Amino acid sequence: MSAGNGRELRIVGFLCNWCSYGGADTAGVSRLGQPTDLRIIRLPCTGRMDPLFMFKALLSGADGVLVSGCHPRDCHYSEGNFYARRRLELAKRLLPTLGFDSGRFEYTWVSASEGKRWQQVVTAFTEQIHTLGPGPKFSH
Amino acid sequence: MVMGDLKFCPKEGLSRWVEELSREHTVLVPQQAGDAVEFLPFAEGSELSLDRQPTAPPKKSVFPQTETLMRFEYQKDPEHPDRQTLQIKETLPGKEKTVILGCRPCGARGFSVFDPVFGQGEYLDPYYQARREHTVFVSLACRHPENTCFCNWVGGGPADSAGSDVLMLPAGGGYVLRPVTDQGRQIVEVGGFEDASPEQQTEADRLAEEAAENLSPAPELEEVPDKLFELFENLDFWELMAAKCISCGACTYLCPTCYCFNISDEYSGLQGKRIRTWDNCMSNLFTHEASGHNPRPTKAQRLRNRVGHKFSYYPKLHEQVFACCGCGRCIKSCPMSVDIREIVLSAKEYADE
Amino acid sequence: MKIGVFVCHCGSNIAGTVDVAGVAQAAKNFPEVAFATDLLYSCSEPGQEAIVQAVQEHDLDGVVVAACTPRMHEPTFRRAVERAGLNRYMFEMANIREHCSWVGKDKDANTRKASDLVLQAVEKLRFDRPLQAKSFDINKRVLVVGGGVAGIQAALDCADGGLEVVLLEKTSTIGGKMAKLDKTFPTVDCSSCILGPKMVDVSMHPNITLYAYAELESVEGYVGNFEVSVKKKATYVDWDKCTGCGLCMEKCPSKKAYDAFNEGIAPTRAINIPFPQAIPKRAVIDPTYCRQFIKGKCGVCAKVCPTEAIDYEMQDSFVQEKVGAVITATGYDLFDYRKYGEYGGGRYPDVITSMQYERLLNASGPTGGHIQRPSDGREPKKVVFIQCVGSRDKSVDRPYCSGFCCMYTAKQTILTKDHIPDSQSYVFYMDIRAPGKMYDEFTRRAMEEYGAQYIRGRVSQVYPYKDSLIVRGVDTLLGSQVEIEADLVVLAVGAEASRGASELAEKLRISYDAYGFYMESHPKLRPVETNTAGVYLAGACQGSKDIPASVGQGSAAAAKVLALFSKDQLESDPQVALVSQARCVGCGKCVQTCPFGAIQLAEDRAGNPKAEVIETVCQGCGLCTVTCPQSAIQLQHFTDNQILAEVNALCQQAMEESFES
Amino acid sequence: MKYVAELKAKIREKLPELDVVIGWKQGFDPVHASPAFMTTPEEIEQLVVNPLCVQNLATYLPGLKGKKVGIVARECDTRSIGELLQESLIEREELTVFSVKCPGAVDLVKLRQQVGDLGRVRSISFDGPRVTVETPDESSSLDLGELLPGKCRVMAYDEPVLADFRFVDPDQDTVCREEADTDLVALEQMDLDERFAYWRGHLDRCIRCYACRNVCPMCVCQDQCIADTRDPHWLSAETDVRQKWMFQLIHAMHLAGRCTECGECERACPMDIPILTIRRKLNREIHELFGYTSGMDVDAVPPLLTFQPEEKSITEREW
Repeated sequence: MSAGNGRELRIVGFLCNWCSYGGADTAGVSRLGQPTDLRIIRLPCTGRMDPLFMFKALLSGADGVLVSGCHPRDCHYSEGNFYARRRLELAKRLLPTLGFDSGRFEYTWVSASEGKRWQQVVTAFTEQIHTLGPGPKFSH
Repeated sequence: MVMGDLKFCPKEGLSRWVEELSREHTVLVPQQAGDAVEFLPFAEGSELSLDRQPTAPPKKSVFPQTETLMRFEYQKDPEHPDRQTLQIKETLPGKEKTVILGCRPCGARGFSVFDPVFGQGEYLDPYYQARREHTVFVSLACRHPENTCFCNWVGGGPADSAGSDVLMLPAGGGYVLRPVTDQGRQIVEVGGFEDASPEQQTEADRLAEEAAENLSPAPELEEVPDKLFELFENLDFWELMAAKCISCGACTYLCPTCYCFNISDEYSGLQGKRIRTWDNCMSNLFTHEASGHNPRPTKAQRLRNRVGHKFSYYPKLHEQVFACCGCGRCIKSCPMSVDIREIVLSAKEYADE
Repeated sequence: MKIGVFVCHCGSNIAGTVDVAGVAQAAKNFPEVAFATDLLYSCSEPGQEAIVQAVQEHDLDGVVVAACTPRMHEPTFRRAVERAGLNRYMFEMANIREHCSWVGKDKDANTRKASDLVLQAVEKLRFDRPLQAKSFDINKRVLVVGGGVAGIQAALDCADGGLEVVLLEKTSTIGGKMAKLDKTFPTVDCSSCILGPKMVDVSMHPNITLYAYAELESVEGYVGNFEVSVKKKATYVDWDKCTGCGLCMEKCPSKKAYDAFNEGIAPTRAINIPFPQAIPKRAVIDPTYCRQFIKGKCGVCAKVCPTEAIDYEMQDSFVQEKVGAVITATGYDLFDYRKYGEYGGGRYPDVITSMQYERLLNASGPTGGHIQRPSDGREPKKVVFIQCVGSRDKSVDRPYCSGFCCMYTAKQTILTKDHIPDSQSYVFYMDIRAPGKMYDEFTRRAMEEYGAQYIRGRVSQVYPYKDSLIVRGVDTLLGSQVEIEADLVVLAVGAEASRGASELAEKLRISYDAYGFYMESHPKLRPVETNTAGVYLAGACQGSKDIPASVGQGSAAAAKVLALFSKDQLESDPQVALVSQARCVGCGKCVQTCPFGAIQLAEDRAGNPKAEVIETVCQGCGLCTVTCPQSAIQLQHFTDNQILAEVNALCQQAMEESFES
Repeated sequence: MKYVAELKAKIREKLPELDVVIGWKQGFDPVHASPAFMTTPEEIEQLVVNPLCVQNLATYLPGLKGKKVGIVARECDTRSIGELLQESLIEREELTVFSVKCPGAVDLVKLRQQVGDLGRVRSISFDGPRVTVETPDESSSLDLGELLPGKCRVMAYDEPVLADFRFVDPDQDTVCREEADTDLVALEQMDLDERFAYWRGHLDRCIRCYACRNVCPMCVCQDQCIADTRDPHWLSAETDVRQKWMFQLIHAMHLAGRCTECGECERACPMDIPILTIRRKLNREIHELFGYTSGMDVDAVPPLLTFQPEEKSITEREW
């Protein structure tokens, strides 16, 4: 079930272990169907999310990057997502200057109990990437 | 020189010649990109930028910044995944001819420093050889030496033909083309040019002489290799010389004679390639050893290597030839205006004291 | 490196929508994979055994299991690879169940995805390194937050087990909600008779330090070594001197203070001991009502106090405690009955909450156990109970069932009949939820023996009529409208998360759900653990619960703490930050951002500043790794190279396209 | 500049207490100035201050930690010094700042566009806003304002961030001024595909010499930069444009909230790649998000090393 037009695009997700990875698990346990484009990389915390991973993925051919962590104030490590929010917001704002649609990258917060929200996020983001189409490529 | 060898290419005939050449060959010509001038493949509509010395020399056409030495792939036996075989694929450069047109004599001369290392003697580098053999240099003699030019220090000159296949000498609103090699002769023939007139030849010679006169006189450098050698342990001297150096690689990567390289393997899944990339003795990592030890931990030691290599170690190994073509790019491209001439002269004077 | 890949069917859970054998076959062609197979249930004993055997037979250096979420079985498989002789960190899991087979419908797409996830795990594993845990000492004291029945039980069990316990209670006495109840279902035994002795045990126990009228200010540290700051709120009475004689309360001229213990059904004095069995039995001045505070003069209590315990100048004070574990037992609060305007709660005095009704029923309550209408003190003859007030109702954002209201309503109808034999109770209900030992029998007794009339349907309106109330509702079984003229209406209010629960959770770094109830580590298998090591849950803070369940959880949490403290040392998680001394430039940015103070600047032998990680303090969040521009500090097991390997694995196709260029 | 004599006198006076004073001297030709490391009175005599003194000398300071260093700095250079101090990369006690009123600066690329090859310039002189350039072929009179580097057009610095001694000519005006960032505006007028092609094209020229990094006063990692390592292996040794682009992003992100927009990266680039634009964009966003300007307050906390539980300027996406 790739969103819409059949062909899968490559979406890389970075999820914190404690909230969003658990939220994605909850969605799974509840059998909340989702598009299959996304592949998830587990991080301990969004504080571990170097925005450069996002740039690296986009420059390596990923079509979209999604980061999800604990809601602000709920970070397992107290402050990781607070730092992440600043770093990621800044990185997102740089994207258009480089020629990437800022919609290719989103960050959000999904708690371990929010399986439904995770389903919504994945579905909406996948649709968004399919609307944007494949990312810019470095064909030679 | 055989009469009839010299042809005249009017200014407006140049691009036709280049177009003609580009049918059969890749022709790299200086073109403006940003404010830099680079050697880029000629394509329809390309504008030649011949007035300025190109920002980068044509080095990479023969000695690319990344040379794939081989490709390899692991092949697994699906029944026994623990058994795998390694397949290696050769990646020698093709035999298509490349013409580099519009480089300066110093840029072509640079390869004469490469040749003893990669193309002569016991160890031959097939990648270098293949490219070198199939590259033709059409050099443009300089009319106006720049403040940074010092080709005359190292045996070159504004109309030096060493390393070139054809020399283009400005004259009479065009160029007198002087083939230097047989390859050069063939290239010139493609243009179907008329013979250069005696007046044109005279003017070309006159302009070349004028240009040579405009260079500041070359100092005597005979003793420099030994003197630099003597200064090897004198770190105070090198610290003084290197104080403003920021250890970047602009000088080496833009140098027509710097040839140091590094070899590394890059993988993706079961495939990989072994690549050779330019290296840079100004970088801390250049001699960083696996143990963590670095015999050249500071920029002073690294600058010492760069100058020493060019003006001492190389000439001692290779018949007193300096590993420098005097193009001056290291000086003008240095963000901090480090001047290799000043260092060489300081070394000479220091030893004199 | 030789990697083994094991792809789990999980019965049909994975195999139903993923070609498991195909994934295993594909894995054979992944770099350094020397063995790959599929397993029916990899977590089962034979499954684990197969992994152990394969490691030994094929001399594997690392294992990838593609199965369920690592949050479930990573520890299981780590133990298995350890049994096989490998370091437990030479293991990666690919989540092809929760993140793949259960959420995608297309088998081909799922299979491709599962394959990618296995490749990703393999590529990460290639950068895994054996990690060794370090041991550290633990402080065998436990903090229990909340002195309701769950907290009391947890505190007593821990204390009986030989642990020192610090018990924190927000109000001036322990006992919680249970202390307010009259009787308990389904035995109808007296609440304070069974709770009272436990409260006394707490006060008498040599291992328990009780801080009542106190709150948790802050928590630092980690499992085994927490440092907590306790805020002792100002009581304006020196509790070391106060004997609880009650003379102050008797003489206090301010008689209109809100009585929280009695749910506001009658006023109390500005200086107050909530009930005679309070533990500790100490007075507290409520400055919002006290004349000394409002008008600046009075001082009656100070004059009459025989021990001169009154101190109007008292300030909040703070105590630091060091503990090794925390049990949160912060209970619940009641739904605000005013949110249903149609029931008239808060507007009509004779519409009251079930807890207010408990206080009317209770012999130690303001009416001495006589049921009297708040409006006129008359004994009600017709009492209407409305259930699910703030339960199972999305319109008030309370979609969950509070679980105990059906039972206490049945109990209250029985007690009503006991108190007023000629009374009649009516219960409007949605469904009867009575799934406990003797529970359903109990609700039947209420109907059959005590004649409570149960009407299946919702109430649409309550309005006053003469000196009574008309309750208009619907009987869905009869399909007709019902109107009952009631003397008293009791709203069975549901449970909601304790006020301030989320703030406490943030201090403890534990998760909570959308309603503020704390998240357990696993809903079935780890019901009293949280995802923060050393923090446990007991009672209704995790979700609405009745007394037996709360007590059970209190004991369970205590058992977890006792098990934790059965060792003298704990092993620290080696997935912590590690500094490359050679690459650190000593800029100190990591020190600045570390939320735990786990990094300090030290000097190397040459006197250069270098970051240094205190391994037992580091929690492994990785914030420092991102902060360090030269990546000199790396979170082990989540290093840059490991995450880059995963990124590259996922982008390999696109990369390979350009690789050929 | 009239104050140069006074400046030299002050440096001579302070030199005995200092290990070295960094300033500028005439470089290898008329249009190039070069950093001068002054340790003797004779070397002080060679000191010059003019619009050709373009190098931000603050870049040398972290490498001289532990020494008593004097530095001649323009107002904008002191912003870099402020940032270095804020990050404890240098010590205030070790530092003596000789702050000079900036005489303006010449962007050599712009000069070349006006007069042709700089290697042929015989002389250059300054008279207020007039610049006279002599080549063997002609003499040109130019307006200094037209030659200013882009960085002098986006922020105005009247006063230094910090100074121990201040040198100003009485009639001297501030040359730099705050105007719209034309480079950025031009870039933002392109559509996304054009911007992608713009960077691909420009960055393809990069020779990975890392002059941009090494000249940057804020690049504190220097020899430990992750661009050069295999552990972590952020970049491969290949010279495809992706590696070059990734490096620029590494540099830019590591400078986020720290870059003082001295423009040295772009000036140093021998291939004329407009890399300062990326850093300016980040700085603009940082200012918008956090109201923060790097280097201006030695006691401030850089925005990416702190946070607010409620970020007023960040509007998170609703799903």
